[in-house]
Parts: sequence; C-alpha cells; structure tokens
Amino acid sequence: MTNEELKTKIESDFKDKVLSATISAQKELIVVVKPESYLFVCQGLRDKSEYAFQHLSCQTAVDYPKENKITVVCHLWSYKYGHQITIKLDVDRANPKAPTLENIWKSANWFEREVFDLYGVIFEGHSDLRRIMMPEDYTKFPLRKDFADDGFIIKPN
Amino acid sequence: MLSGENIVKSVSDLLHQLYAMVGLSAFKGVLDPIVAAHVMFGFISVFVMFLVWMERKVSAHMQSRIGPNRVGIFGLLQTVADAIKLTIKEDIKPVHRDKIPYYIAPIIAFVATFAGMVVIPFDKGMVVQDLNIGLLYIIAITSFTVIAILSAGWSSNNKFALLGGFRSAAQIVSYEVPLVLSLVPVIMMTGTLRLGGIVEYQSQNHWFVLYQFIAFFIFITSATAEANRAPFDIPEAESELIGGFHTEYSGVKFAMFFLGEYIAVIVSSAVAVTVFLGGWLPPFAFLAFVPGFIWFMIKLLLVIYLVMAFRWTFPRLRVDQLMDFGWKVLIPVAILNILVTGFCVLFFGKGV
Amino acid sequence: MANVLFYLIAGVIIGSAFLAITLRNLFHCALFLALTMFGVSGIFLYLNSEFLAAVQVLIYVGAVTVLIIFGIMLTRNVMDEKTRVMNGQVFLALVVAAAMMAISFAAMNKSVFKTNDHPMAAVSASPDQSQASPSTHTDVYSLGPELIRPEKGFAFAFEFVSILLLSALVGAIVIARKDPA
Amino acid sequence: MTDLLLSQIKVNDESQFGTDDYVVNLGPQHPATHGVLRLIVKLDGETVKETIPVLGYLHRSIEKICENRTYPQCITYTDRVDYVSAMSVNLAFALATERLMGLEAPPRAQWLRMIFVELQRLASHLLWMGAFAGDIGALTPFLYGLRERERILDLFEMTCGQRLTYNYIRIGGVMIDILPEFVPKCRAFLDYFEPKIAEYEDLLTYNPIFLERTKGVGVITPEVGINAGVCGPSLRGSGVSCDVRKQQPYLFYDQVKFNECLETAGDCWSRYKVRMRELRESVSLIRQCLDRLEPGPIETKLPPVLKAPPASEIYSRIESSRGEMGIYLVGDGTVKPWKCKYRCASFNNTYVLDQLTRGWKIADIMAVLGSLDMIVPEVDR
Repeated sequence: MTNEELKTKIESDFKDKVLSATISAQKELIVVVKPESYLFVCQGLRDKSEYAFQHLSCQTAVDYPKENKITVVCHLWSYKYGHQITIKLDVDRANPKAPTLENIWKSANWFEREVFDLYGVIFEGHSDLRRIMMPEDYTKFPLRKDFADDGFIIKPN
Repeated sequence: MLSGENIVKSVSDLLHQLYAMVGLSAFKGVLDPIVAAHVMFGFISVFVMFLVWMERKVSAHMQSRIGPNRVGIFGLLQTVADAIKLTIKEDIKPVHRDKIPYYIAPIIAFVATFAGMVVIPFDKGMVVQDLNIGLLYIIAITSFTVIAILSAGWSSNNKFALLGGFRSAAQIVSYEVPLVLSLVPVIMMTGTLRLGGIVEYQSQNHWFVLYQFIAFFIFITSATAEANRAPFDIPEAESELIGGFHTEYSGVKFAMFFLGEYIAVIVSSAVAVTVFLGGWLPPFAFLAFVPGFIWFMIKLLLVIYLVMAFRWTFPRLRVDQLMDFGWKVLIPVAILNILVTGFCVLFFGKGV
Repeated sequence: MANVLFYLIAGVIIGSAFLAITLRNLFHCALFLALTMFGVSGIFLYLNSEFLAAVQVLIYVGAVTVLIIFGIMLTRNVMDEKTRVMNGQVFLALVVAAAMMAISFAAMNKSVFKTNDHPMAAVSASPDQSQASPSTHTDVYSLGPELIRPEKGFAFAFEFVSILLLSALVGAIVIARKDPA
Repeated sequence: MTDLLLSQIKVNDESQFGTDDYVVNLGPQHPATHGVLRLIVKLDGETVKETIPVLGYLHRSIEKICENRTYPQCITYTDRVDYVSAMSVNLAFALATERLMGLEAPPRAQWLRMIFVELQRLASHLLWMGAFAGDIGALTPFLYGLRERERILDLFEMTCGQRLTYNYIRIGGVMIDILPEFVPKCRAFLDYFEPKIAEYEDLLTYNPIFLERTKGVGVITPEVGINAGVCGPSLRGSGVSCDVRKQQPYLFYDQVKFNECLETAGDCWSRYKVRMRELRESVSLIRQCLDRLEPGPIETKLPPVLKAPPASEIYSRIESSRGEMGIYLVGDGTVKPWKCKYRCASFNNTYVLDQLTRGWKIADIMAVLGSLDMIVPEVDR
C-alpha cells in the first residue's frame, strides 16, 4: 500500500476522527487526530489487519510555544506491510493532558514517562507516571522551549 | 641421597643442637611443631605468591595477552608488589559493621585452610604431623571456612555480602558431601585415613586415579566448589554480587581472604595429588632418583594448573544449577561408586 | 601441664556455652555455639579420640552450626534486632536442664571408664607408636568393626539410627516442599 | 502551572516495599550493569520478584543540546549517544538531515558509509560478546573480542584519526576519503577475522555451562517483543523479521546480498546466536561493498554555511548495531533543528527487562541484561 492509498483509506475509515492527513515533502504520511478519538484511532491502526501497525517505533513530543501547544508525536511501523505513519495529537500547553497509549503498545510506558519527564505532558491512565531521567525532586520540564537553566549555580544564602 | 626424609632429619638434628645450646631441650615437643608451622607458613606464603603470579600468567596466555612482566624477571615480583600495596593501603571499614565477627572472619578463613596443610606429606617423612585421621582432619578443619564466610557476609552489613554468605553456606555444605563421599572408596581400599599410609598403599599398587577415576573427577569438581573457584565461584560472583562476602573488606583483611582461597586450592590439590596421584611417588620406577618432594610439587602444580584452566574457560553456573549438579549428579554417582568399590573390595579381597 | 590444658579447654567450653545462651545478638550466640563445639572436640582430642574429635568438628561446626546461622540469617533482618534472652518458659527449661544434668551424672557414675595415666602421650606420639598400643587408643580401623559387626551388638542400633535419620530427611523434604498447587 | 504538574509526580517510595522483600540495588556502580544503570531488584531469597530500572544517571540532555546547535554541529553529539557504535548514530543523523533537506550523498560516500557502519557493527558485536560472556562468568572471551575489535579500531583510526567518537559520517557524505592502503588492509582484516568467529563459537556456543545459563532464559515471545518495542538482534532472536536494512532499505542495502539472521526460541542463547551469525553476514557485506567501491567524490558540494533545511519534519530509521535507531527531526527553517529526538534501541530493550526476569534468579538478570546488548548512554542520552 502506498502512502496515498493509506491516506485515503485512513481518511475514509476514521472520517470524523482525523483533523488532517497530509503527505509531507519527505513522503511521510502525517495524521493529526482529534484528542477525543486519539485512543480509538491508535487502537484501530494496530488491530485492523489492513493496517497492522504493531510497532510503536517512537513516541515523543514537540513544543510550539507560539501556537501554545505541545504536539505528542507517535511513529508507527508495520512489520507486516512495511509502512510507516506519523500520528500527532495537539495538547494545550498550559494544561497538557493526553490519554495513554500504554494499553495499546506496552512500549509507550517508557516513552510517555520520558515525554512527561521532559515536557510535562500528563498521560491519563498511565500506570507508572514518574520521572524517568531527571531527578525525582526536579521541578522543571527541560525540553520545553521556555526552559531556562539556572540549576548549576548554587546561590549563597 | 637427597630425599625429604633426610632433609627433615638433618634440619631437626640441627634444631635440637640449637635447643641444647640455649638450654631448651626440655621443650622439644612444644618447639618442634612451632618451628614446623613457621616453616610451613613461610613456604605457603612464597608458594601463594608464586601461584598468584602463575594464575595471572596462565590467564594471560589463555587470553592471548602477556600478563605481568614489569616487576622483576618475568614479572615474578608482581605479587610481592601487590602484597605490599595491600598491606599499606587504607583500611576501609563499614561504619555499621558487627565488629568482632568482622575482624575474626578473615583470620578464621586463613587459619582454617592453613591448618589443613599440617598433614600434607610432601615426601616420605616430610610432613608436619602425619595424623592418624589425616584425611578426616583436613575435611573437618577446612569446614571452618564456612563460618568465616558467613561471619564476613553477616558482619559487613551489606546486602551483597549477605547474599554471598548465603550462597557460600549452601554451596559448601552441599559440596562437602560429595567431597567426602569421593574419598570413601579410597579409604575402603587402603583401610587407613593417614595420608602417608594412602601413598604407601599406592607404592605397592597403582595410583588411585587408575582405580578411582570417577572419584578423582568428583573430588576435583567438589574441591573447586569448596574453594569457591570458578565455575563455582557464585559466593563472590562479581557480575552479580560484586565481591560477595568480601565486598566490604580491604587491605590486609582482604589479603587474608585471598590467601585463604589460594591455600584452599593448594590443600585440595595436595589432597588430590596425595590420594589419587601417588603423592611423592615417581610416575615410573626408573625415575626414582629424583627426590619425592620434587615429584610432589610437579604433580601439585599440574593439578593447580588444571583448576586454573577451569576458571579461565568456563562461564559461571547459576546458584540453583550448582545445587542441582551437586545433589542430583555428584552425590548419586559418588554413592554408586562407593557401592561398586565395596563389592569389589568384598569379592576381590582388597583392604579390610 | 596436661591438667592445665584440660581446665583451659573446659573453661572455654563453659564460658562460650554461657555466652551462647545469654548474648542478645543471635548471630553472636551461634558463633559461640561453634566455639563450644570446637572446645568439646578439644576434650575429645585430650581423651585420645581423634576420630570423634574430627567428626565433632565436621558435623557440629561444619554442618549444624552453619545451618543454625543460615536459619538466623534467613529469618532475621540484618543486625537490627536483638532477641529477648528469657521468656516465660525459663523455669521449665531450668527444671529440664537440671534433670538432664542429674541423668548425665547418674550415667557417668554407673559407667566404667578405661582410664589412662598419660592422656596426652598418644596425641603427640608418632602414628607408629600409637598403633602399637591399640588398647589405649580408639583407632579408626578398629572403630568400624565395633560398629558394624553383628556380634558386637551395635549393628542393630547403627541401622536403626540410620533409618531414623533417613525418615527424618524424607520428612524434612516433605515439609519443606512447596505445594505444587 | 508547575505546581499543578508537580502534584502529579509520583516519587520512588521506598516504603512501598513490603518487609519481606529483600531489596537490592544493582548499580549505579556495579560491575555488571555496563555503565551507570541502576536496577532496584526485589528478591525473595535468590528469586527475583521485580526489577525496576532507574534511568538517568547518564542523562546528558543531548536532545536539548542539539536544539541549540546547527545541524553539522549535532553530528559531534551523536557520537556520544552510543559510544560503542558511534558510526551508526553518525549515519542515522546524517541520513535524517539529508532526507530532510532532500540531499543525496554520492555513491562512493554511500559505499564508504556502509563499510564503516558494518565494521562498526562487527566491533560492537565483538564487545557485546565479551561483555555478555563476562556477565555470566566467562572472562576469557572478552579479551578475544577486544583483540579483534582493536584491529577494527585501527582501521577507523587510519581513516578518521579517532578510535571511539569518529565524527566521520557527515551530512552529504563522509569526512575524508580513505587512504589507498585501506582497502587491502580491510580485506586482510576480514580474511584474518573470519576464522576467528569459529574460535569464539568453539569457546562459547556449545559450552555446556553456557548453554545451561542461556538456553530458555529470558524468553521474549514475538508478541511481547513487538508490543514492548524490542528491536534489532534481540527481537530477531524471537523470529521476527525486523531488520530495517531489509524493511526500509537505506544507503545501498538493497543492492547487496545478505541474509537477515533469525532464530526462533527468543531466549538469551538465540540472541547470542543471532549476533554471532550477524558477524558473518557483516563480513560478507563488507566484502561486497569493497568490491563495489569506485572512485568518485565523497561529499556533495555544500555551501560553506549550510542552507537551512525547510520547515518540515522527518522520522528516519536505520539499523544500528543494537537495533532500530530512529531520528525524529523537526526543522523550523533555521539552521538549527527545532526538535531532535533520538529513538534508541537500548531504551526499548531495557524496558522488557522486568518482564523477562521475574521469577528467575538474580544471576539471570545479568544474563538477560547482557543478552539485550544494552548501552546506558543510549538509554539515557
């Protein structure tokens, strides 16, 4: 299945669940989903045999402070057909909440912990949402663009 | 002729003259063992240093590298340098240690194995004390090492050390059984526990390794396990337990454990040589002009080399596999071996 | 000289036995128990029973005490807990101990011991000499027939004990085994 | 806002462990964790009840740093992401940037990249073999592995002057052309190396203790493996065809012949065998590349100051020594990436550790951890 066919198929299968489906200049299929149907779309992409995206290759987030949003990005890969898709979900920057994909792909557990750790996106329903890389008592989310590091200077009292 | 017996005789004559000169002849019975123990200690210290060097060279050659070659000729003094380093380095102690067991553990570990050397006959008559129950004595006295290891594991107040102690206790208690069982057929055939007597029996017959190859194999295997050597070194498995029971020891105290381990190797190899490989006897009669203690040392080094070769070629067994191997393979085979030997002794009339 | 040695060993035994039951750290108790056992083997050695001494060390120090220590380590947290030395059964225990002592004394009084004028002589003597005087010296070689030969009368007891131990072993395995369900 | 988020943060609470658990910290300083990985292991005697990996001890915020560097500058940092297999990460980043910019490196550069990446795979697998054998107590293979790895590093040093962090594969090509004597030396190495693989196999593969320790231990079923994102040789040990070189060919991997090594059992031994077979495949791959190597430019002509890539995004994957290595780049039209995410194989491979070790002995943690070929900087970045 080429990306174009995949695009039309997704547009018809998930008609009112998808905000946009585009093919980028780099020939990657990028699908932006509506927040409320995020889980449904992901579940469908994994379980329907004509998609068979069994592999959550990568999950991360991108911070867009100008548009006041953080985009959660998932890259899926199908071992069966060898096609790739990018799923995007925009969340509010001030109150970043997204449903967890942990029950669909186990690998999302750590990916989401990492996104939480570095961007502060709260994945609702996650079984073990703790900081994964930064210290437990760390108070900032370093990959956000407005992150300012004053951590290394110990100020005299 | 140069033989162990003559050397011992002339040395003791010299000593007794010395006693007479300072007027201590009356205490001959007390002083003789003390001197003998010191001689043995000196020998063991030098020999262990040589063995450590040898182990490093053996491992180096097996791993296609050179090994120590800087200190002294062929790096022979490397171990001396290491020993000096160990003695002068800072002694790091855990704060919440259990003081008395923490300090006595290395001492017991060293003394218990060292005491085993007392009954090893290096040549005919060249032995500190050829006890009547020599074999049993070695097994009994070396079983103290378990207490040392358990004390070390417990008193270090370290979880890895404690786990190492657990493992060691389980391992040594388990492997003591096949170790003793593998020696029983030999005792049945010779009818004595005296190590000198066992060698004398072999001088009339063949070496026991020919009669009792299975027992020899079981003995070497369980002796390796008793000495906590790879592939049975799970009490100190460095990839899991860091240093095991001696994680928290440094300096001289660590050196004592280290020394104890090497002496355990020497003792068990010496027992293997004495019991299975004819002790001080030459392999062929026409080679008898070479003194017995030289034959003994050659055989001893060969057996130790074998133990070293195990260490540098095998991976480490897992703790439950180790137990399975001991209880489900070695012990049944050893018991079967005893039964077969018993029948042979009964029907072909050797021994009792 | 020989008596001094005896009192020394006896002192060690009694002292370490006392410490073994009074110390509050169970692990230390076990260590002193090992020392007691070792002392007892010293007494055996003093009585020319080399075999018994070695077996005493092998079994009681090498196996029994080790298992006790093993048990302590498995059931206790590392060094953070002290045990009570006494509990409600202390008087009962005293009565039992006294009774045991009385029985032992009675048994000792009734038994006839072969005494030996120079107990330390055989220990330091060379093996050839000790074999020359088998009457004063329990040799391993003579110990076996004593135990096994039917006419000596110990064979039944020996076999009985081994069957008892075997059944104890099987029982222990049955108890220790986890329910497969 | 921060307070709101902080209230959500759960902290490692030591009191959650029951009194009966024997909790052991393996690491961050521990001889078997290949760096500074910390594992909190709950034990019942020797049996593992739970393994909790605690990451972050080697976190150097490479992703954040890359957001503040230009694309060519980032290459230097990719070396540090996986220092055992730095060439692969170099390549991953260079390829991602080229795809983002719509560039194509000249053929000679492509072949050179393949040669070096495959050599790197050999070096990485050799080190892995030694470390894995060392983890289960056999110390000798480590030295054997390093002996040959040393000669590979010599080849690297000859070409780019570095032995660990190469910075060799650049955007649009490679840093420098190989020396004339490289090809014969490389061939001589391959001829020397191929029989050595049999030597390793003699030492380990059918060693009874090695079999005892690895066979049936830490089984990854294909379903669990795929779902948990395991990748690379670790997943191929379970019989899942997941080689990016086959699935999504990059460079000239579609023009050379090689087999994807698959084993079916999914235990530590299968993973070991997959990697051992990959050694042979890589040797044959390098030979083919050396045959096809033709003179030509090694770099596309780029302006001295790099043209800014378009405001677009790319997710580009390669097969590194450890498995799938993905780079997610988001350009914003400036010379610096807006977002640069490294998707590393070790990160996902470490995640399954808990599942694989439950109910096994503490020694099996080492065997499983070793067999997954985990590199801490890749986990933490």
